[in-house]
Amino acid sequence: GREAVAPAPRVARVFAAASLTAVFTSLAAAFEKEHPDTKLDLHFAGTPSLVMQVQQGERPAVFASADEANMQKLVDARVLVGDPRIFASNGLAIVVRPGNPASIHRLADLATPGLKVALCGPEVPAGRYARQALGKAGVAVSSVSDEPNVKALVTKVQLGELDAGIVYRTDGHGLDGKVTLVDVAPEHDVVAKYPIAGTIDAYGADVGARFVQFVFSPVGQNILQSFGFRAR
Amino acid sequence: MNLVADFALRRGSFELAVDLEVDASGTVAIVGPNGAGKSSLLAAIAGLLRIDRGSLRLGDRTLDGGPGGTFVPPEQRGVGMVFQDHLLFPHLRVVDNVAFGLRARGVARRQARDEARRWLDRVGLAEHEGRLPAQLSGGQAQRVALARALAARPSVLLLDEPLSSIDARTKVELRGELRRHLDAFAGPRLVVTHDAVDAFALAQRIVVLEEGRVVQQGSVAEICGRPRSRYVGDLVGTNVFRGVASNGVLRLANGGSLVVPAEPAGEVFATVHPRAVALYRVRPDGTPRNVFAVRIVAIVPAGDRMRVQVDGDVPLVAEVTPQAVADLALAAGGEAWVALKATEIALDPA
Amino acid sequence: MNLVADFALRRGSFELAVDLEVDASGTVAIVGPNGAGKSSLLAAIAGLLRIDRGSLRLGDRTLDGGPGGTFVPPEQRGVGMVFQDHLLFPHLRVVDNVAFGLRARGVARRQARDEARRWLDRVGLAEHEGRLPAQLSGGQAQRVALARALAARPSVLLLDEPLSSIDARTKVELRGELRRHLDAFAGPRLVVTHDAVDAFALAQRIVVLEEGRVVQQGSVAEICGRPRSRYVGDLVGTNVFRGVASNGVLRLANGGSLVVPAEPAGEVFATVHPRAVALYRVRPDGTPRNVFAVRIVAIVPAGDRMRVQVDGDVPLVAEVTPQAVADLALAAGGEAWVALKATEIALDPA
Amino acid sequence: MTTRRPRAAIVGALAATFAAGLFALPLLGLVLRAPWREFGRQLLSPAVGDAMRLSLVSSTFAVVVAFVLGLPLAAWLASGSSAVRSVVRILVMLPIVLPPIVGGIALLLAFGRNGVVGSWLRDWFDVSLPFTTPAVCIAAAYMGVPFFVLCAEAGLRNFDRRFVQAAASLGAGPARRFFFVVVPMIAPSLTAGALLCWARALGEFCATQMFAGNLAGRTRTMPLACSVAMENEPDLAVLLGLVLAAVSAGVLLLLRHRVLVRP
Amino acid sequence: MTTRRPRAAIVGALAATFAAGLFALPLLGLVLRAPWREFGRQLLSPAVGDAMRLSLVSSTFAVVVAFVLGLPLAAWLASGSSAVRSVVRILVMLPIVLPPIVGGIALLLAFGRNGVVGSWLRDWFDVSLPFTTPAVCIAAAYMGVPFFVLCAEAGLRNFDRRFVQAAASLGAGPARRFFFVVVPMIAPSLTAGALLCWARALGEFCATQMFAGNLAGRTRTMPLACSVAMENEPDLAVLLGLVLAAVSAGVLLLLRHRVLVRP
Ligand SMILES: Nc1ncnc2c1ncn2[C@@H]1O[C@H](COP(=O)(O)OP(=O)(O)OP(=O)(O)O)[C@@H](O)[C@H]1O
Ligand SMILES: Nc1ncnc2c1ncn2[C@@H]1O[C@H](COP(=O)(O)OP(=O)(O)OP(=O)(O)O)[C@@H](O)[C@H]1O
Ligand SMILES: [Mg+2]
Ligand SMILES: [Mg+2]
Repeated sequence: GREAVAPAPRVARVFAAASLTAVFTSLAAAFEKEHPDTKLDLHFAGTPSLVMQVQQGERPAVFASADEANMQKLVDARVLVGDPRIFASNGLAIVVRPGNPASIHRLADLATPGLKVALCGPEVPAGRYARQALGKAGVAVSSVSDEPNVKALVTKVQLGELDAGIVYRTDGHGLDGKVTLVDVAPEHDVVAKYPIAGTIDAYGADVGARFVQFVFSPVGQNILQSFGFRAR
Repeated sequence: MNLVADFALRRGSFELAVDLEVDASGTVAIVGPNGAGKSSLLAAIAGLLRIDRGSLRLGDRTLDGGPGGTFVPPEQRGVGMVFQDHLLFPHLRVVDNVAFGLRARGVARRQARDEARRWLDRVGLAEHEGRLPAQLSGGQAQRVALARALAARPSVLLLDEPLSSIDARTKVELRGELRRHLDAFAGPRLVVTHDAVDAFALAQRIVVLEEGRVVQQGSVAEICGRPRSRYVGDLVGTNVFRGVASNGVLRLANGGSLVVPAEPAGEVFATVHPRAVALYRVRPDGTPRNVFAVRIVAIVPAGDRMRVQVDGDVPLVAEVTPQAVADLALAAGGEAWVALKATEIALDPA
Repeated sequence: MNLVADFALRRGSFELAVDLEVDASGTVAIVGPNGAGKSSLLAAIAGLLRIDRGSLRLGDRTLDGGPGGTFVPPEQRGVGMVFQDHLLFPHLRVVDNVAFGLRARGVARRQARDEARRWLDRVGLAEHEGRLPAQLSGGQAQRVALARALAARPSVLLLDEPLSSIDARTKVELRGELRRHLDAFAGPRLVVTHDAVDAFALAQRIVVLEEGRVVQQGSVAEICGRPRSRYVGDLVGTNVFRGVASNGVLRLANGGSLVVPAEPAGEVFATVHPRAVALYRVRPDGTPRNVFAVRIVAIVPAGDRMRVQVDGDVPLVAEVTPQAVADLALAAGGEAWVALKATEIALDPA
Repeated sequence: MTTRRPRAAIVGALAATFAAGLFALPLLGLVLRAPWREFGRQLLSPAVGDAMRLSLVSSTFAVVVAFVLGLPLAAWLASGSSAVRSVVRILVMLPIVLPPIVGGIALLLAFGRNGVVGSWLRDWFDVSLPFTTPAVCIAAAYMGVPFFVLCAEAGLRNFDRRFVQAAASLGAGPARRFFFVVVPMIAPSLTAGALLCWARALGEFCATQMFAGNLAGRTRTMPLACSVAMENEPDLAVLLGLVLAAVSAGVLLLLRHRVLVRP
Repeated sequence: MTTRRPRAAIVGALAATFAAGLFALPLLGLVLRAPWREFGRQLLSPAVGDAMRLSLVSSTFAVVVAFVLGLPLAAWLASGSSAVRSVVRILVMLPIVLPPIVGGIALLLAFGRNGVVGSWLRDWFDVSLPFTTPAVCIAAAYMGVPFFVLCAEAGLRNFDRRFVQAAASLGAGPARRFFFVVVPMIAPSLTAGALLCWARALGEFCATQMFAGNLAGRTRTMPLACSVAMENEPDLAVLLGLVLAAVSAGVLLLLRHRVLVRP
């Protein structure tokens, strides 16, 4: 038999949307520091993939979604413990080349002829929100591509393939100097909400519950803000 | 242990149908024209071709009972086979090619290699053991193929033209070596060859296959003495014709005719020894009843005589002295007259 | 257009070094033991092997000037080659194999096929034109290879054992056909063969290659009359020994010795015609100065005589009548005595 | 020509069946789950038609590139065993190893507006590749051709050079030798390579997305349509995957009698 | 044995160079752009080490599966040309064609907790595959083995059966014939197939992410680590892609003298 040197840490699995990768990695590290007897297994993927995995029987202790529509599918499937709660929100920003050479300051500037602009696809939350914002501002933009995720969009702006695009405010994180973000005016902005919940029959549900608490705690909310998220 | 091959098989439009019994008392030479089915016969015995009808038995074991019947797979038949195109394994060194059969029967690698080396020595290739087959000459490859087949300790030997690319010098030795091996071999052994000398030197019995059928078989002496087809005649170096004889005239299949003895009549084989064929520069007057003009195709030394191959109404081979060739100034492409005494033509009912 | 081959090349540990001039006046037969370099010589002439030294010229064109020199690629040399292992293209039907060379020189497909069919007819395979090479027998494949080489309208012919798997019947015809073709051919032509009959029937000149060197060359008559090595002796059916003669005794390389005429002395070739070798059941008393016991290796019919191959201090071939074989009850494996008159041994300085 | 097979052969047969089962099973899962009622409608919808057409065009382009550029490269790789060849072979293999998204970035860096070749294309021809159909084709070729090159190289290495010599002795120059002797004789390897290249190009989407973007009718291939559908209706994504699979299976079955089964 | 090459050969050489260039160029772009200062640190970081190890393990597993299961399957596919074989061949090819994410869903549907096999595994053995290292291996095999099967089949189809007959006549049973004659003689095809399988498994991430998840240290392979980095620091993602490429190039160069270059 194997001798246990230290009591095995209690483990909980956390599913989080890919766009939460950076911040949840930080949150988990802080949480584990605070609770040394626990360990969080973080799994990042696109929210639809996460949903599919839960539908196929996976039971994470924590499920953090990038939008409410996807979370709703789990609500409908009756696999959540309690109701999902919004733990953070995000705003839109225009991503432009470093130093903003094309002088883009408003959504309306995106309609400038000759400018190569792309949005996320309308199926993707970021794309949906961007279109809503453009609608509010009354601007018609021809997107050269329906980007599948914001990172692909940011990368293309960074590489100079695109002159601008609409992304989340948080997407500038870690890219100082490589792209510039211009906030969308509050009157046009669309707020993206991030819900979180636990699933039933999950292994390590108690650890999961404590992690959710931690996310809502001031420490957690501070970390979220440091990554550019707005507190709920 | 007798090998009884009474079967038929098809390959495309070709049909091989044989009824053959090979006992272990001597070596059998299979001879016959190209495409006669010699290799196919060996392949069927080895289990590489399935038979379509009849059966193939070795001793009291049925090797192939025809479709739906017993079929002993090749690896359990214990045959040693030399393939016409050698089929040496290109990725194995010569010594490992020869050792392959021993390894397959479970002999340890070292021992198998040692035995393989002894075989290579016997075929005169001891120093080539480390080469890959691609680094051998044609004759060397053939010798390796022979060594590989013999080394596998088979109980039936099937050699398909095992000496066709061997040089004259080595052939004399290898033939002796092979002859000794064959004579000491306990099971049935078949050698396919196109070389009369090989057939006569190696085998006690000769089976002639033509167009998928056995047309003649017998001891070496029988075959030489009474060839039963033009092919066998060419093989043993005698002129043979088949035709219909009546009233002392033999009508040949190709249209020519010969004056022959009156008896027997009907379908006959006519044999004429080349020595009995005389050649002249100008039309001879004399007793020979068959005199006709021919064209000389080739002149080839044979021992201390010259064989002159002529073409005309009746294609023939004449055997004359080198002196005669010189005196008559015979040359390939030239013209000549043939005289052939009717009494020199031996007739046998077909 | 003369072919001048004065070059050396290495293949592994083997070195071929020849100095040879082949004119277009006749066919040259290349003979020699396995691994002598015959195929390598043809490959070099065809441009499939590069030479390491010297040069290879055809008429006033340098085909291969050695490393760094001119090199005419094989497809521009206009050679027609029969490979020892045929190398028929497995994916092409027989007729397209034969037409390949014509197609390569730009002949229209239909015309090339027609011409190919004529060639197939000449080698007796007209009805097989639609087959794939895998569906041919060994001899049939060889004939296709021959047809393919000849059909390409080459200006140099290189035939590597073109008749080795041809049956006796067809060989007689094909040899005649080939002989006519070779005689009418305008360029240099080389035929490699292990068969003395082929060499004598097809070629006017014979080049003997041993261990990568030309050891003898000359007309057919010269080679037959004065074989210069044991290999050539075996090829032409004569006993040849090399040794040192002094005071009427010839010491052979392998240790045996023979009583011989007193002249010449020194390094000599000794030739003994098989007819001069007499065999006895018991030790004979008489004039022959060389009498020794031997073991009989094989007895092979040769024309109307029998050739008895014996082994002992001096390996020999004796030619006797079938009657003698019967009377003396000679058989392979048995013992006998050889008597050989010193005067029957012809000596030539080496 | 048959031989009966003993034990070893049975083990082999079991393994083969098991392997086939392993491939069939996941597919069975998909087939069971797919919303088949939708199948016909999706198959005929113009958006799916566009995506399918684009997929087929780009993957066929990849196969063409494979033969035009990949085959000579394979021939060179097979013609020796120098260190340079090893390095180039690895270079050719890297698009397979690289995570496709990195592959897409690599393509942008090379052929993008500011890329090594891209900026040159822009300055001289005023051409910008990203977000265009040609970009889809390039991505397909970049991801698919390496498979062809390695397969073809293997075929060429197994090829007995003496047949080339025979052809040369018959007067055939390099081109004729290659196309009339080598290519037909290694056809199985080329076919396999072309199939792999085609299939891989057909299934590729990460690199395409990065390099060519995702614009319906212009750069949205089937796999992209599938990943788009994944966002809202995963079932539809599965269905689109199956449509892609069905169409490619259909193409392969059609080709079967012409290419795959040889006389 | 050399022959000088004329025009056709020059065209070939140009095409080969161009092709090699096309593969080298994007890579060059990556190499130029990567934050090399970071390279050493990343290479040695434990997270990257874990991911690299997992990638190597799972892709090697795929190669093992290729030989154990894929080879018999290839042998069966090559042994005839029936319609059944065509269907199975297509089945084997589908994982290549399917968008990887659909492939992942397929795996989940088959081996997931509620899947065809998965539920049976759970009920009988209390084993759940998804989100475990074995799941990574299965995903790698599922995506990689088809490449091996098709390559091996091509090699087997090119193989001259008469050598098998020769071996049989020497007393070698089916197993010995296969392993001592067929396998060594088609080694180039098997090597190419194994390389493609390995490389594809190494680069795979969509299906893995779907089926095995993206858990650090347990199921996060290099391509997954790369996609995670893509969310954090895109430059790091490129670097990780290059680390993966470099390590696999290193492995290939090490193997070169043992496997790829034959005597
Ligand atoms: N795979 C095949 N398909 C169709 N016909 C074939 C096949 N193999 C051989 N044949 C034909 O069967 C006949 C017999 O061939 P086989 O090889 O047995 O002849 P063989 O007597 O050995 O001739 P050779 O002396 O030329 O070697 C030939 O006519 C040949 O063309
Ligand atoms: N690729 C090679 N590498 C090394 N040695 C070789 C190679 N090919 C042939 N050899 C050797 O070169 C020598 C000459 O071979 P070649 O094929 O020219 O002989 P050959 O005279 O044609 O013999 P054969 O009568 O048996 O056909 C042989 O000893 C052979 O083993
Ligand atoms: Mg044969
Ligand atoms: Mg040779």
